[in-house]
Amino acid sequence: MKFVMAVIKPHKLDAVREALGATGVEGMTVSEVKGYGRQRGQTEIYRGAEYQVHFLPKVKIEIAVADDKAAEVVEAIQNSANTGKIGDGKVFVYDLESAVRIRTGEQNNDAL
Amino acid sequence: MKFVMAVIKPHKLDAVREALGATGVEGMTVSEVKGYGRQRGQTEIYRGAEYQVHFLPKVKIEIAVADDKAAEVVEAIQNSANTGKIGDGKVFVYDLESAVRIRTGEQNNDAL
Amino acid sequence: MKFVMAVIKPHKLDAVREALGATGVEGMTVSEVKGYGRQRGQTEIYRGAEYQVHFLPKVKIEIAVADDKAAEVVEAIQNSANTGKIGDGKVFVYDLESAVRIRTGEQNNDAL
Amino acid sequence: MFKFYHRLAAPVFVLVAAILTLFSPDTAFAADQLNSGDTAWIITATALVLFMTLPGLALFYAGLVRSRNVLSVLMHCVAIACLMSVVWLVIGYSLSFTDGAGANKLIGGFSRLFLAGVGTDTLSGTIPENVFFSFQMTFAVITPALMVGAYVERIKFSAVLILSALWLICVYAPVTHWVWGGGWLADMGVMDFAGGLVVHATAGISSLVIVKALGARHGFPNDVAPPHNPGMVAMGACMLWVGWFGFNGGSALAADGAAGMALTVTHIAAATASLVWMLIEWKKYGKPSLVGLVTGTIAGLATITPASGFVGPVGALIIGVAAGLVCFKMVQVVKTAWKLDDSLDVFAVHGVGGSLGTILVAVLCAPMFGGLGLPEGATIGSALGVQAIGLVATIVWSAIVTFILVKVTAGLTGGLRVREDDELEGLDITSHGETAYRLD
Amino acid sequence: MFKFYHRLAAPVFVLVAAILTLFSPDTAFAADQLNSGDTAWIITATALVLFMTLPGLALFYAGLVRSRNVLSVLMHCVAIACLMSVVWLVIGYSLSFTDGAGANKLIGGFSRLFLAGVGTDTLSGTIPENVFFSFQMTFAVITPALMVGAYVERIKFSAVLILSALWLICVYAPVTHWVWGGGWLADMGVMDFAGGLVVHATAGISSLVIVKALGARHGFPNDVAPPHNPGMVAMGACMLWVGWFGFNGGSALAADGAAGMALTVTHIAAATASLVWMLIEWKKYGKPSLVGLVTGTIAGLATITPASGFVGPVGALIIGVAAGLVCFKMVQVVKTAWKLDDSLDVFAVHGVGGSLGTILVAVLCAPMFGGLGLPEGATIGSALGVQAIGLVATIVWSAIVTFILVKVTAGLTGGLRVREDDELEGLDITSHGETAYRLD
Amino acid sequence: MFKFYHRLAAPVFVLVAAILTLFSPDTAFAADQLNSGDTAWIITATALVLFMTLPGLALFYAGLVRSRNVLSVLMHCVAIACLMSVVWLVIGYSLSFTDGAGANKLIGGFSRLFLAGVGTDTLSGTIPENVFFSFQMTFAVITPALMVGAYVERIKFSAVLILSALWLICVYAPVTHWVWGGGWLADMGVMDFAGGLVVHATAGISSLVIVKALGARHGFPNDVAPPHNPGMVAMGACMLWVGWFGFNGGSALAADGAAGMALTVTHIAAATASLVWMLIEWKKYGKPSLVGLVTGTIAGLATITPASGFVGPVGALIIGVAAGLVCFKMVQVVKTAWKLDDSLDVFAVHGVGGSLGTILVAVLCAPMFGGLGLPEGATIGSALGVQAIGLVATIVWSAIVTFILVKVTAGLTGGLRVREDDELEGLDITSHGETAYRLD
Ligand SMILES: Nc1ncnc2c1ncn2[C@@H]1O[C@H](COP(=O)(O)OP(=O)(O)O)[C@@H](O)[C@H]1O
Ligand SMILES: Nc1ncnc2c1ncn2[C@@H]1O[C@H](COP(=O)(O)OP(=O)(O)O)[C@@H](O)[C@H]1O
Ligand SMILES: Nc1ncnc2c1ncn2[C@@H]1O[C@H](COP(=O)(O)OP(=O)(O)O)[C@@H](O)[C@H]1O
Repeated sequence: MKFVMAVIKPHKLDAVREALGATGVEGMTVSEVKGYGRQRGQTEIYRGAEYQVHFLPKVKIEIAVADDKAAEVVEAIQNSANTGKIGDGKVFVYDLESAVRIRTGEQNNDAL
Repeated sequence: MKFVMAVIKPHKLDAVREALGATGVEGMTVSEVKGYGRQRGQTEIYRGAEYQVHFLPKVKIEIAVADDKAAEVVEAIQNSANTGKIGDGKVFVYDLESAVRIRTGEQNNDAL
Repeated sequence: MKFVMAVIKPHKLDAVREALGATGVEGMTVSEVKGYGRQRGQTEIYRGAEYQVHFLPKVKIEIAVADDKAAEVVEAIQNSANTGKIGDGKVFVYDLESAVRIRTGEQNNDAL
Repeated sequence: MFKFYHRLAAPVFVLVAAILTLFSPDTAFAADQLNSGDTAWIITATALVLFMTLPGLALFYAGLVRSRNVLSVLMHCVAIACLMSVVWLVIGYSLSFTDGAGANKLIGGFSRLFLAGVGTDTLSGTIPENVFFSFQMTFAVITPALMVGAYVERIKFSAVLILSALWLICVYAPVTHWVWGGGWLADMGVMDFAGGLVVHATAGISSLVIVKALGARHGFPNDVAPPHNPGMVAMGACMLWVGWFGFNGGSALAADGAAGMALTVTHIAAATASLVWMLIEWKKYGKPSLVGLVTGTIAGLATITPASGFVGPVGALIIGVAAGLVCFKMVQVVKTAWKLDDSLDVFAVHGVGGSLGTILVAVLCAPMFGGLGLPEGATIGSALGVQAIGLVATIVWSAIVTFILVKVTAGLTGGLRVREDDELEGLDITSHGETAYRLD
Repeated sequence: MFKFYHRLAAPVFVLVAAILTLFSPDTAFAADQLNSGDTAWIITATALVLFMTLPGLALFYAGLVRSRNVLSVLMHCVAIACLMSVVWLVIGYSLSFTDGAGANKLIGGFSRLFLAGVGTDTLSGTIPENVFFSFQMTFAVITPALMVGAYVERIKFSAVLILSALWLICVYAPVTHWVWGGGWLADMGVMDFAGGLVVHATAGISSLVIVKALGARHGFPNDVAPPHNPGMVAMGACMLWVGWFGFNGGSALAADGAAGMALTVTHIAAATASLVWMLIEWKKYGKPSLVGLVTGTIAGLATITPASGFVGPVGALIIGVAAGLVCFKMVQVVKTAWKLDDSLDVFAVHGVGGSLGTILVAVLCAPMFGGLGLPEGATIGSALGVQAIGLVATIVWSAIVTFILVKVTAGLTGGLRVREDDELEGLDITSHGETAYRLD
Repeated sequence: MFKFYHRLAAPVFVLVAAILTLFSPDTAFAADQLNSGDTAWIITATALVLFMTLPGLALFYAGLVRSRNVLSVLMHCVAIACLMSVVWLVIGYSLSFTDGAGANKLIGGFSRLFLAGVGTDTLSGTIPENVFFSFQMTFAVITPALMVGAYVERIKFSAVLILSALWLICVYAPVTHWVWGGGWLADMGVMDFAGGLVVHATAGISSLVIVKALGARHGFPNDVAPPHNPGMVAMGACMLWVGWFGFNGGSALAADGAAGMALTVTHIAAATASLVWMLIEWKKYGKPSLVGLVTGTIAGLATITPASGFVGPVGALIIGVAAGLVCFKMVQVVKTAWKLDDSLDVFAVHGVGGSLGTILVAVLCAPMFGGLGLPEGATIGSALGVQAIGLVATIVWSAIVTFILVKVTAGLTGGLRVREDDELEGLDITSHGETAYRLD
């Protein structure tokens, strides 16, 4: 199995969720994160003083998938999260050794 | 070493923490996440309008362990987090290449 | 590529960010987590009752780097996050199979 | 803390007045005496009604939107409060409460622009006119602010300011003059103690018109975000409740049993409507919610508003029940049947509530319902007629004029809506450059 | 804004009255005059005391629980406020403040059910009776709401409503009649200016009884969650402090030096107790906490309440110190020694504070302590006796009756507690279907 | 609820007084009558001004810091409120408002320590002296609390308490006596209706002196954290606005047209300054922010404060515009040009605003600007002179004395600042052992 981890713009979450649903992904885990990158931070101005906000709000999506679905999933995310603007984020893939469904004890692909 | 990542129901955290302590796990990192899966979201009703909340609150636990302890840790989580109800979550395991304890610079197993 | 994941003390984030910048790291993803470890929790006292807070606020930093930069990055984190006090945290490294930049579709090292 | 020469003068004045009165039957003279108790209460009521908007209503609404639009909603409410206050001073008050000479049946005149001619000694009944001006100003502030609930999460900030200012002058001021300023509805003896027509009906109807032109939020109806902070909603609702004592109780313009009764029935109607709403939810969905409970509170308060000076405690119970049942139903109708994204239910709660109370008062003011009595010479039937005329006139005027003002505003702002990206990213950062919660 | 015929009439009235009085020594007549200043203050005080519960107490308590139960606590407070208001109108007020004829020493009668016979002109002293009714209603609202702190995070919502309503009728109304309604304790001349017995002792004792039957929260004592939002706790405490000016100052039922002194000593006692609590923590734990500081505030306010109309500033300082020391100690005793999960310390802060003040007033009202004087013909000793009797009677009655009511409620609701899963998952989602913070 | 014998007595009294007065021209006598309406309003104003600090100012400031210092800021405000109240009772009030005999031009005496000799019947003008004491106490509470904004996020809690207490006695009390207590500035006829000099100038100047000694926050100016919760800032600002009605309106010490006018101009100035600040931001940065809008509100309120009893609505508009322009500019100057980390802009908003209003009033009180008139025998020129002298004296005294007090405090606390680690980790956990948000 593969573990796909994507960092996207928060307001793209719904789009990505739907795209993933379309590829038959059954589940995912999402968390709010802050991103630092090319996009640089935004500057917010309070009372005329500029505050350099280095970290921007992003959403992290984690999906465990069967090996053969990985490519498709990555592509789905890429297409649905893309705004063409800097800061769209990344998709990372790494190897997943095992998975278990707590409720049933099912293993690996059956657990997803 | 292995890296164990589990997604569980929030109110099971204390139980899991204790179970892990029993297996001699010295440390873990926990974060609040939102989960999407078979459990589907809950619908919350405000002023009679139904809101489909796609993501449910979950807790993510990350534990780096020595290879030989991995199985035991997974089992401990599985047993302590299980409510038998859909949405109990998953345990994922993948390979951990190295670990360092910042304070001392100790490496790998010594760092855990 | 490697995926470096570090757990540090929250108020060390700025120092680490700068240290990483110095090593030429272009981006990172940060999230607030709660840590459990040797440091044990802190006890907070409200109305004379002691509350054992098992989990302490920590910050998690995730950085995808080219293989050859990994060591340097780990070291940078270690030096900049070190206070010499228990609870400074850990740095974990594992293998990263692929990376994609959503905006451009660039792959792997080019995506970082 | 500065010593006023008139400080010393005042008592003498009172006494001289007293003496004179002993020998003169001219009660009008007596009526023109400042009553410090009445003044104390109306100054306090002014603070209470301002408190309803700032921060009461602002929090109530801000808690109902999603976290990326919280600040924009607060901004709408505070900025409206500021702008309306200035507009009220410049022209609103004069158009509403001065004599419009020939046009007086329809609109007031210009004699009080910038509060001209009002000093510290100018009285309005038993209180200083500057206090009456300020008390009324807080009504002029909250009415356009109520409409914020209709267009949150998607409107341009510039449109909010322009539309609100025009609306105050073209919709609020005339209707206020009709009902409270000696206009044609006042002549007919319409009953609107604290603003069922003037405040809630105008704002409710206008909200629908705005929503129609503005369009729904992205994702409506199935995929809009639930309230981000129900606790904030409840906090705001509680402040509205407390402030409403000033709104309805202060409308007696005196510290007496009429104010006390207004306060009493206001409280009872609010409590009753809250419980009714709670029970409906409990029965219908199995769980009573906090947002539902306090929405019932506001429905009860809006509904009792026009009636608060005319009904008794039993009438308040009836109004509370009616408010809960009808407003709950209408919330569904607007969103489900009419498919209108009146986002925070301004029409269903305020428009419907205010209208409902405007009609019910004609019946419940009757002594048989423990009411304080029908207007002299009126029957329930005749009163119903007058109330209906008042309601229809208010609805028609509000709808037509708001329709025009929306067009004008859209023209001036190049469209009422923000860009869709900005709507998705949230108005806080895109319109105001701020982030609401930075809890790290 | 509606014109009242009596608006004009009023002044004439006053003057006619004045003239008559010039020739008649009948001061009773004078006493029956409406005083607009007194009325203005008591209407305001009514708003202030409502503000104590909504949102003051609600926020104070909500901040002390964990985030998954915030909304349930707010819901308890708001729903109690609504239900108690209706119960008060229907029967509570009548039982408390009307003449109970034969049973008058123990309980009032039914002559004021639904506020029957009270119009805009019915007076109670120098204020309208409807204002007195409303002012008292806010006391009837906050007292059961205080008990929320005892049973948070584990009780069924239905049990909250049923228990509170029964309690208002069976515990609160009788004790109120004894002390303020002309009952046997009033006859004995017991001193309870604003509710040390009536409000704080009854609520405090009853809380312990409820907790005993309900049981502790999962994880108590070692593993319950700390306050989720101390800032919210402080905000609520500040609102309680401000509102308490109406609670104690309003209990003078006039806008005069007695009200002013009550307000002064209330403020001083609150400030002093806060500082004492802060210093104890600083010394004992090395760090003074915000939650501790404001808990001291509430302890000081509860303790001065019964004494606020009888002691002077120096007495207030003494009461403040005593409140800080004793209540701090009792919080430990209840949780550590008695092992009772009176979750938010209702007994230790309100029960103990109110009782402490009830006793101290007998001493501190003496002129030698700068007090305003003992009741006519009383000595410190005799006063102490009367206060002790009042306290014991209140404690016994509250304990026994609450014990029975808890049994009844448990029967009606099939057990007071929610299922353990639901307790763990949190009452917000399981009882009310809502989520408190959605900050994404 | 306790019956007072004097309750009955009062009315008789009034009437007897009335009769007597009919035959006596002694108006002084009349002036010594209690006026229940004035009393009702000033008691209410006292509650409103306390509300400004608790929780208004506390929330306003707490929202502007980062989340790890929220509780420390709230703690500062609440603890200062408690300590200042006690200090005010013990000595502050007496030094400020009693006759200092030989030294009276400079400072008051000791005749009112612990409020000695003040009973329920002691009057101050037409209100009880205990009410005047309490009203003034709320001013003594908020003034040192304003300075919290200067030293947040890095100061030791012990230093806050010591410095504030010393400051109240050595800076606030004398200046209050000069201006309001019959001291030399009062003799010169300086105009400071509600505290431009006494409150805002003293606090603003002293803030700069403290900041100079304390040093800037870690990361200043480029890397300090932005406000963690602008919504909380707005909530606090709204409460300050509402409370300010009591601050300025209450300073009339009566419920009359003077109070009404003070309230009116206060509101107009606040609204205008808010809009001006908003427009400047909109033009300069492209986006109007909520924090900016409400900062303008506070600037307007601070600036109108000294003038609120002397100018008319038009003057209020002018003051509002001036406040927005000047204070906005000064915020930049202090942080960018002077490089002083007056963290929450106490000097730029309060110090500058209060000073600006103190000067402008000399011009705008003139009838030609719709003002209520110059002091008897004064010309705009002469008035300007007097105001300037008052301002300079206040600045010099505040600066010099605060400089000394800071040194003393630093000595007693072993340095004003917390350890750098603690500053980075945040004061909530390191100074108070608490965590502000636990939303899991
Ligand atoms: N090397 C990296 N490791 C981990 N996360 C990264 C890395 N680089 C970027 N990110 C994440 O991706 C987000 C977007 O990256 P950024 O460089 O700003 O824009 P883009 O992806 O368009 O090049 C960042 O905010 C950060 O959260
Ligand atoms: N493929 C997946 N990848 C990552 N996380 C997943 C995946 N599937 C489920 N999860 C996580 O596990 C949680 C529980 O899964 P769900 O299917 O709802 O119930 P169950 O685990 O009982 O089958 C989800 O809320 C989500 O957080
Ligand atoms: N085995 C582990 N797996 C994952 N995270 C861990 C593990 N052990 C410790 N951590 C993280 O590192 C943090 C610091 O560890 P701790 O043992 O407290 O101090 P130190 O790193 O100085 O030994 C913990 O709070 C936790 O977040």
